[in-house]
Amino acid sequence: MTSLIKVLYFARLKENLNYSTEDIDLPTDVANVAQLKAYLAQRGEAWANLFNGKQSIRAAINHALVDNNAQIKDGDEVAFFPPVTGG
Amino acid sequence: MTSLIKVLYFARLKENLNYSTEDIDLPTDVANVAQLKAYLAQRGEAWANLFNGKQSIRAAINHALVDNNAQIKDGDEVAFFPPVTGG
Amino acid sequence: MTVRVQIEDFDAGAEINMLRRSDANIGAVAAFVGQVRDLNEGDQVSELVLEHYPGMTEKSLQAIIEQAKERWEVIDALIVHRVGKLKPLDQIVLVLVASSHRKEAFAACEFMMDYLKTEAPFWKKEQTPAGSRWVEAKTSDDEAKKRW
Amino acid sequence: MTVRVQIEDFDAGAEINMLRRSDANIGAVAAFVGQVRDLNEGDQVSELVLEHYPGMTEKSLQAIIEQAKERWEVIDALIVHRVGKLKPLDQIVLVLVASSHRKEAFAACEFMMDYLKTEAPFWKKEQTPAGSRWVEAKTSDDEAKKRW
Repeated sequence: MTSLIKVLYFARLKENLNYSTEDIDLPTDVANVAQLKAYLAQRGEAWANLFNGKQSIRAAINHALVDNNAQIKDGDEVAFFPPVTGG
Repeated sequence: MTSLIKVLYFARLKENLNYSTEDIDLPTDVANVAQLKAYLAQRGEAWANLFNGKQSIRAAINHALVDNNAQIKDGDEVAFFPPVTGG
Repeated sequence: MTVRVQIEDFDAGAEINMLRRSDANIGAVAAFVGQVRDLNEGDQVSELVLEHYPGMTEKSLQAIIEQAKERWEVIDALIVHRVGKLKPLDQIVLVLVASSHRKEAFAACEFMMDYLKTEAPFWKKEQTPAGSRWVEAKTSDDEAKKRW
Repeated sequence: MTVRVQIEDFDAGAEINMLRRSDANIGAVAAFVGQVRDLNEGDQVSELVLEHYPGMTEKSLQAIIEQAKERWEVIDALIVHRVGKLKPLDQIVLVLVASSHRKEAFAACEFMMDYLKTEAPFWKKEQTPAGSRWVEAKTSDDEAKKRW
């Protein structure tokens, strides 16, 4: 069984990765946000710098803020971004 | 020595007394707000009802809120009114 | 820092724009608009007459702004209060505070309203189906002031 | 209860009037207007670009209004937030809360701003003499949120 998800990047992440959105066919051992971050960190230096856990990165699943333990399921829209600075 | 002061009444007081302003030549034994209230209370029933101490009456001297101990001097503008209800 | 006591209505939007555009160090404007409700103490209100103490009123409002400036970083502030005859949905009072940051603006604006409610010499008389009556001061307003 | 995310400027005065006139049980409107300052972290700011997460932004602002409604007696509320390019003195955000009484209006309005600052997916990039940079989130904003 594969999980196809959509991943979005915003603000500093979008710039550093030069990526704003992508579809990812998740490996079976990637089931939550922490595991997805570790998976992305393996893609190279820019990715490792952002997803190695040292930077404060927020995650949302289907438009709701979530923490590292949140489960990811097929069809989800997952977003990564820095702490927000609106208002 | 006489003290000539101006006395103003507002809102419910003005209506009940049918008086908005008057000049009073103070007796020598009236030197503070409490004494002025007692002096006014002697004028009749409407006055007694307002100044007998049972009603909440605020006082100001020269546009500043004061308490019963505030001294009154020649030329002062003294005002009596109910608790304020603006805003 | 301006106070105005007037019979005429005011334009809250124009006042906000005038205040905020005067200084690019302003990041936050907190505003309060009070309006006449059609119900008070369970009775229908058709009209309100606001009496005040000319001379003392202006000084009292200025003193309230001065106190707020001593406690918070207020770049500019405005109080406009109406007097005379008002009807439900009419605006009564406008309080504006401009500051660099929102926390200061909110605190100073609420402080000014709480003080205005208990210190500024205004009195409301309202017209209800049973006749006209003077509005009673609320103990909740005294309590709101004590917080500061 | 409305939220709007838009490039265009807004008219705070018109929004206040629309909100307050809708219900004669409204006695208090608390408003907050945020504007772009020409200085941040000690540097001159000439321009700001506001990015957001379309779809999530609107839901997040709606959720903030819903939380305020659960905690205070909110008769109506509005959030307008701008995105795109802004300059000093431009308006960024408008938050309005209408209630019967001022205490509820003030609390809900400040609550909504504190939550917006820490939960709504907006990001500011500012142009300074040294180049452009992403604005860093403030710990003071996290602390402001924790009060509630």
